[in-house]
Amino acid sequence: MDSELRNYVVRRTLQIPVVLFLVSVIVFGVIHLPRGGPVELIAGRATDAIIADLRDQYHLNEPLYVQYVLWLEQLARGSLGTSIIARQPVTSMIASRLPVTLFLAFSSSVLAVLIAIPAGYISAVEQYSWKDHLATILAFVGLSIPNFFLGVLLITVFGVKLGWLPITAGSDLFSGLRQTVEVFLMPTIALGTAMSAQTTRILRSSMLDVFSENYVQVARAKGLPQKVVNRSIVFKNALIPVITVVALQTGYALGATVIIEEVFALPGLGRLMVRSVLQRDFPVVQSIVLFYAIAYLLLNFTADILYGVIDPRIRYGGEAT
Amino acid sequence: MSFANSLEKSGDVVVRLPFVERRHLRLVRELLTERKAAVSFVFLALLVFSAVFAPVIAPYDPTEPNYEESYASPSVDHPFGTDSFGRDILSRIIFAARISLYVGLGSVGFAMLVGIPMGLFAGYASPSRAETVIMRLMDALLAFPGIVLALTLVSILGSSVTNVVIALAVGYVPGFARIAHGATLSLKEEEFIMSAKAVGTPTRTIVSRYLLPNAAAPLIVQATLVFAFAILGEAGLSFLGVGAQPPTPSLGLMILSGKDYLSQSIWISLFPGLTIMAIVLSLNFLGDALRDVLDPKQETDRRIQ
Amino acid sequence: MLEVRNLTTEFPTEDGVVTAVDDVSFDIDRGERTAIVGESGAGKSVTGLSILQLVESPGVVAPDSSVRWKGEELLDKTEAEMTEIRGNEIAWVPQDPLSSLNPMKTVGEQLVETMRHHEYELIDRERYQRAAELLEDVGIPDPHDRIHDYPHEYSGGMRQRVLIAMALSCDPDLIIADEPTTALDVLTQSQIVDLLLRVTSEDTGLMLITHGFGLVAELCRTVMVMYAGEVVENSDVVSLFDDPLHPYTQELLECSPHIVQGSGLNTIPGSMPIGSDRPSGCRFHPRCPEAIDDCSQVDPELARTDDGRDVACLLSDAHEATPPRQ
Amino acid sequence: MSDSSAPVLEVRDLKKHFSTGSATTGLLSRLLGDSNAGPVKAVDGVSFDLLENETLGVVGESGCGKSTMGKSILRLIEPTSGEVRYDGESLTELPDREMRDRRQNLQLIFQDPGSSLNPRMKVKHLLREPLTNFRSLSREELDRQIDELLGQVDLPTTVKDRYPHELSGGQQQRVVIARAIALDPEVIVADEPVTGLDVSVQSNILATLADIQKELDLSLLFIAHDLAVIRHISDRVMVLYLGHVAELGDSEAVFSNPQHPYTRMLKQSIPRSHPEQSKDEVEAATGEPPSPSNPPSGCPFHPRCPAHIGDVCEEEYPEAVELTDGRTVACHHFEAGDEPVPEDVDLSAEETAADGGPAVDSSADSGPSVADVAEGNADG
Repeated sequence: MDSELRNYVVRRTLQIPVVLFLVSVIVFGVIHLPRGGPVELIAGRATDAIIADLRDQYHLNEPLYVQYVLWLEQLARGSLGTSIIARQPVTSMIASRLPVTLFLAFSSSVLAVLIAIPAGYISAVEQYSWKDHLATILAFVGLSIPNFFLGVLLITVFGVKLGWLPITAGSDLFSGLRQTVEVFLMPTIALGTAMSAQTTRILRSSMLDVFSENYVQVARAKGLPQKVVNRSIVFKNALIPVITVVALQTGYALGATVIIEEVFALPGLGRLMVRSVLQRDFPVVQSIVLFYAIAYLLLNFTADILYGVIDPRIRYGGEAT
Repeated sequence: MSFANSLEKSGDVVVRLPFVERRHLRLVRELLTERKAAVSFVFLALLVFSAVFAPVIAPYDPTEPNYEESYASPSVDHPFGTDSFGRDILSRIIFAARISLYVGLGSVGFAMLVGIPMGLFAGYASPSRAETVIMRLMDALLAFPGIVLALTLVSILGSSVTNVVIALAVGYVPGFARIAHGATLSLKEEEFIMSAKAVGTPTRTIVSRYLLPNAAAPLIVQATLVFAFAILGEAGLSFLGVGAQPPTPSLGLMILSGKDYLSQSIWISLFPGLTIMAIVLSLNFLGDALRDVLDPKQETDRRIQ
Repeated sequence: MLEVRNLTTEFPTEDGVVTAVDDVSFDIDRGERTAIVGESGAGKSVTGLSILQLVESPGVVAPDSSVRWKGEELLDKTEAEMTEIRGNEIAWVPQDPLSSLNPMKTVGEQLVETMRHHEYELIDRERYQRAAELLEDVGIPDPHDRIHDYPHEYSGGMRQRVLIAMALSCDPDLIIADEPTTALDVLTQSQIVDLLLRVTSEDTGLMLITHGFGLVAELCRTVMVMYAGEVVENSDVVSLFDDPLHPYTQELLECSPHIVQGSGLNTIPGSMPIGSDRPSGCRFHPRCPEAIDDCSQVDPELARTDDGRDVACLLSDAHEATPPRQ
Repeated sequence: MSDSSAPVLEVRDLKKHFSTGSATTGLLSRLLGDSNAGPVKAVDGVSFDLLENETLGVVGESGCGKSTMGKSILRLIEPTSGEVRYDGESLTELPDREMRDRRQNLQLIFQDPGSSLNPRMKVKHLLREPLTNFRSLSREELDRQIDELLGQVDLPTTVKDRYPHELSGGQQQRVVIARAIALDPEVIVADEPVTGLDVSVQSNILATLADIQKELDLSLLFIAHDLAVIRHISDRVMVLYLGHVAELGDSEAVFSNPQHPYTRMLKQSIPRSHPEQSKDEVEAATGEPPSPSNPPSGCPFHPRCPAHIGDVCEEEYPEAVELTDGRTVACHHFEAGDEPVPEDVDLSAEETAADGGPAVDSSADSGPSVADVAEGNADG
């Protein structure tokens, strides 16, 4: 790895702790600042004695910064605290649900890319043809369908009416391949369509930008046939901005799994998040939010590094973002 | 919904000064002649009109149960049918539109009010420490997928439409800040800012007459697109039961309530869903048309079409 | 070698059809160095692009135009056949070196991909060897390791040399250079001019497209002056400088500071008509100091004078001989 | 054209260095691994005078700092050091408010009219802006002055209601000129005003500029990289190389008989004015202009200089010395009070060492040893 790339990676890596620190402050602040701390919210359902006991169990009487430091220490020890409602360590609760969310987010991103690459390519290469118009209309529809509504429709058609796919997930999702596919097919489609619509649009406009560059005309003037120019120059160079968008989308997918898990009753992090929010179980909420933020930052970071590796100009020095 | 920031990342529109034919007069004409944009414009105008005059326009009371007519399929007197409580779905949609518009305007407005000045300041003061702090803060805020952030805020502030507005708005602030920041940076390099200084134009006039109008184009486009995602966001949150609480009519809630009756009376969820789609679709078309009209780079290939 | 007859290229736009190139005819023999001079909007670049059939849509070369290359009609060739000629027999040197090289590929790759497509040499290793030699010929220091660098690691002048090397990579018979030095500095400019002189020979001709007379005197033996899409004069370079026939050529020469020593720099009132609003008759007549009434009615054809020069002006002696065409 | 009147503008040892380090400095930037290669010395000690209603041409390759110098003089970019005096009063220390007042008499014309006019303002607003900034005029008075300005730059008044991008390149540049002369300035810095314009449009603009200069008794600092244009329009000319003044003197003298090796090389690069004009084959310019971020030691031109003497050129920066005909040259070949060398004499070191050309170093009879030239130069 030549020196500029190492330099660039170091610069990007060092930015992470700064942003992570800010993220932790935001997460902590949002949970603890409003109305004297989280425990008040459970007041309705518990006697004063239990509240007092909960307050000192979670050190809520200490000044805020002490609580924050305690929380960081806890994090350092790898424990995310214990759930108020479920009385279980949060770490294990998350660990058991993580695979579902990750698999769902990952598979829908893959689906999105698989749809978007050909669709974007064709609609750019054959601009203003019927294929382009079709891809644009599909993209717009994909963008505007609320993913939970699409989920509901899928359940009605494939689950209820045709009965091909199970409506509610069984206990162990990853037992057999067939079983996993059956359970995850509809949610992945529900989540993936919006993302594929987005990526198609980005790839199309990125390719159109590259088409207008001088070096594409020079390539044709060198005698390279249009097909070769389209594939090895225009498509390849247009992929770079798409990478950033796909990485960000996977981050978005993490967020959207919350609703999809709700619609398809999948036992993932998202559902746990919704339940903990409704039950005001703040240690769980706090930890899940932190997890989502860190996952998002890692994705963002890999996107920037990929950007640097592929685009020699960035490596040469010059800000990535 | 953090959808906006993934769009914003790609929507980092480098503001290229419009060197192609453009006059305000033309801008409106262009907008209306664009088929899709014209239809969307009319649809949205209708929507706003009906939302404002909902009590007058809605044929029935949206919250009054009427059990004899529950699950009625779409008919002459109930064009969209009735729900499990026998309430007319069309009237509920008209009233629900109020919520959607309120959330949309509220969150986009708030996000612009906070995000744009921060972005402009960071851009104008660049390179400075303040700029780094602001932009790193935006990166941190951006790290939260919108729905997660919204859920957390609502869990603390309680479930209500206003809290949904604030929750969504906080998610959109970084998007606007980054576009404003990028636009200001690239504009500062333009020579006409220096030429304004050379003829003695004071700084505040430079910002108001030079920076803002030229940075407006990408911000307006972003506003229409974010508006669409705010509506999706609100529907999502109420679908999770965290947004508007029954009986207030909200498109998300209506879809949720119809979820269990899909096999027999699908229209309970279908029509609210289609309404959301129509709103978001027309906002997207409007946003696209605005982008073409305001950013003349695309205009040339569109005109030759 | 290249015979262009009645070449007409049109662009349909919102406000009417724009004929960027209007009935242009000229020949280029083997190894000849000719220049097309014209101000922006005169249609010189479009002429070059039309020969290589690289005119971007919606522009279209009118059917009755003819571009014969080595006796074959290029306009009848299929796109596949044209790709055999582009870069192989007719090469192109673009104007702006900063944006004409693919930023994502190394310089070596971009040279080799041309040769690979035209089946030059057998295997890539030989092609890289030839690419390094080419870079050395065009004056790039230590080419063997610079071949793996990316374009942004080259200066403007160096990139223009790479583009020239790329044009030479398949021994073309004709190089069309569109303003090869406009984007460069004064000193680099003269280096590129010397380079172009060295690389063109009896079997590699040059068609230089430029907006001023700067390079013409240095590089070319024949000159064609274009105005508003038409060729107004076509003559050998020495007699054009000594005794320009067409009033526009005369005025243009007197506007060039490096030709007119001392302070009397000439000016031409008005500006060149662009797009569809072209005056009737001779297109230069509104700005022409020697215009007579006929000039606003008759659009003069190119007529040949006795010493073999072509000019499209009613007042020139070539036209006195033949009655003006009504 | 210019009598030896008092200088309108005096520039003394002007420097402008751009630091490449990022906004965060010190530990954090080292921590973040910012590679701050030395500062870019765009302008590195330029001194000259601009006389009343004179046109001083500034010429040099891109990267020589001529455009940065122009903007630094008017403090549109804050110079790093050095002093600029206008009518004897120093501008460098002026607080912003007073500097803004001085701007009325010091105007700038940009190279690319397309990007120096706010695309969202009509021509009449663009011309009204300078007037409203400094003068309170009634609407009629404003319109009258705007029409007058348009007349001065040969633009039809119909242009008033149009946007910049609806005008041709030449017309846009005329609007820029009109904007610059709106406040009736004494000095105009024109930063490559005709570069990129067609030949006929260029000569029209040059003619307009010349008329305006005569009408308003303007002093013009004309920056360009096209030597022929500079030769045509300037009374005196200054040749810049990598932020330093290589040669400064009367335009005809410098062009007909350039002294500094760099100026000679530039003259060689002027394209032939006629196909049969013979061009004595001076060795073509070699190499590429070095980057201003790490300028070579001693004389910045020594890596490319065909008349390279030896270590003195590499170690010692040549101070500007004045020759008998009043021009100044910054080159070790010359000493104060020397006669300009006839153009055909080749300055390359072996020549001077071998025959000790009289003109080069009148003091020494035998070939001047390197030490002589260096020592002779010390007091220059």
